[in-house]
Amino acid sequence: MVIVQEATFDTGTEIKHLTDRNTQIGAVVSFTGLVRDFNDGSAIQSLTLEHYPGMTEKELEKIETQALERWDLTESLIIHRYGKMDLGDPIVLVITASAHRKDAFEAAAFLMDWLKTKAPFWKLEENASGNQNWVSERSSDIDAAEEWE
Amino acid sequence: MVIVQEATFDTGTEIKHLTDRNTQIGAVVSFTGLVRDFNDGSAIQSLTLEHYPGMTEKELEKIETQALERWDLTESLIIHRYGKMDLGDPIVLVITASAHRKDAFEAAAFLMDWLKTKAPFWKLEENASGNQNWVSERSSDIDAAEEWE
Amino acid sequence: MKILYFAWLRAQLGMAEETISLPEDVNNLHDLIDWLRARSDVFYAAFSDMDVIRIAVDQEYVTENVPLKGVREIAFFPPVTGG
Amino acid sequence: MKILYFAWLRAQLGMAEETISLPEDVNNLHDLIDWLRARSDVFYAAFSDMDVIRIAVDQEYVTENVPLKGVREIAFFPPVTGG
Repeated sequence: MVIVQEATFDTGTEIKHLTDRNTQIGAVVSFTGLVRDFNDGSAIQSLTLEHYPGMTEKELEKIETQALERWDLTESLIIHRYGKMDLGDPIVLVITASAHRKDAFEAAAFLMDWLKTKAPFWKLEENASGNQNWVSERSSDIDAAEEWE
Repeated sequence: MVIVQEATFDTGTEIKHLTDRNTQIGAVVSFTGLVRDFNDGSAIQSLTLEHYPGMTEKELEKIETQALERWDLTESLIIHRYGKMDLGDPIVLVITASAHRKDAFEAAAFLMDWLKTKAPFWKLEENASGNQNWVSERSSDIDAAEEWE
Repeated sequence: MKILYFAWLRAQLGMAEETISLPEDVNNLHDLIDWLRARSDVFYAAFSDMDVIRIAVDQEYVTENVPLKGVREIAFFPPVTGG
Repeated sequence: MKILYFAWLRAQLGMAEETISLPEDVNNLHDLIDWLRARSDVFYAAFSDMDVIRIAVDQEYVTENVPLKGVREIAFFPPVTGG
């Protein structure tokens, strides 16, 4: 399932909803991305996520479909937020559940790597002085995504 | 931190405790292992985990120390239960938190792979007819652990 | 046809979205980019380095030149940085 | 010296733990295993295939033969299956 929302989310609640009472699941992996206070060395006060409504959901669904084709997953969930967020707030959540841990781990890493380079979101950082900075693409993200090709 | 306990745990609560208000963390990965109803094809009713008190904690701490040396982690937690568990119950939890997702993902997968082959726990399965079966070592677990050597 | 701009491209152009009627001689994506560049210095500057611009036609990424006949929506944006 | 048995080894031997005084001619791990085997048919059978038995001396894995002088605790158990 793919959810794009402005509201925050709670990782533990989402894990519980996705996996509760499903006794086929042996392994659950979650990835939570949080707003942290330094990116490329400068102190951050808040982060705003812009996105492309419509295309965002389509891209995330394509990425999830890829994961479901490549790994044996019982459940999967992607939540990505947009709008303004404070330090420590969750931005993105990926959960994968499988009978086996290898599938759950690999699919979660894959979902994050592809999401980072394909889902149309853009980060605008604001520091304590009110300066704004559009975050640049990272070559390490491109490399990570290409490893799954 | 390493915890060996008989009581159950809640993944979401543990993630929150470990990461709340730490704004250096950009990525949190959790792995939860659950009692699932089929292992090697036979229906399971309950699972009992036996362990080696004293050595268990030492081995888990060695494994965690390895992870902290090899990856840049802000936090890490291993919880492993012993005793009798029902279907769907959590058995093991690994949480890793880092500035970067690659460290968090790799360290979590490493912790699980090493724990599977080094921590002195043994699984006894019981099926609906009351038959008991000591779970066998899996060659795929040995292979996974060796990949990190 | 609707054109969308995101992130610094939106900020630089001062525009998130516009609806245009394609001129007769604008048949494909490359024609459109040339036509946008010719509009003003601001557009010329924004579209000067196409290496830092990604393009979606009807919400699908395109990297090649494509005909615009029947297209409803084109989006121009920087490389994505979510997650 | 304390000897511990776990999992199917414990179940098969009907014993989780025992304290023994090492006989004079038992100096190392291999001597101890031979001595245990000689105790009874049950012990002989349990220690027949050492490929399926792991050994910890004072709570550290050992795979080689080691002297037993000063050792307080030895554990025999099957390959681990936790996680």
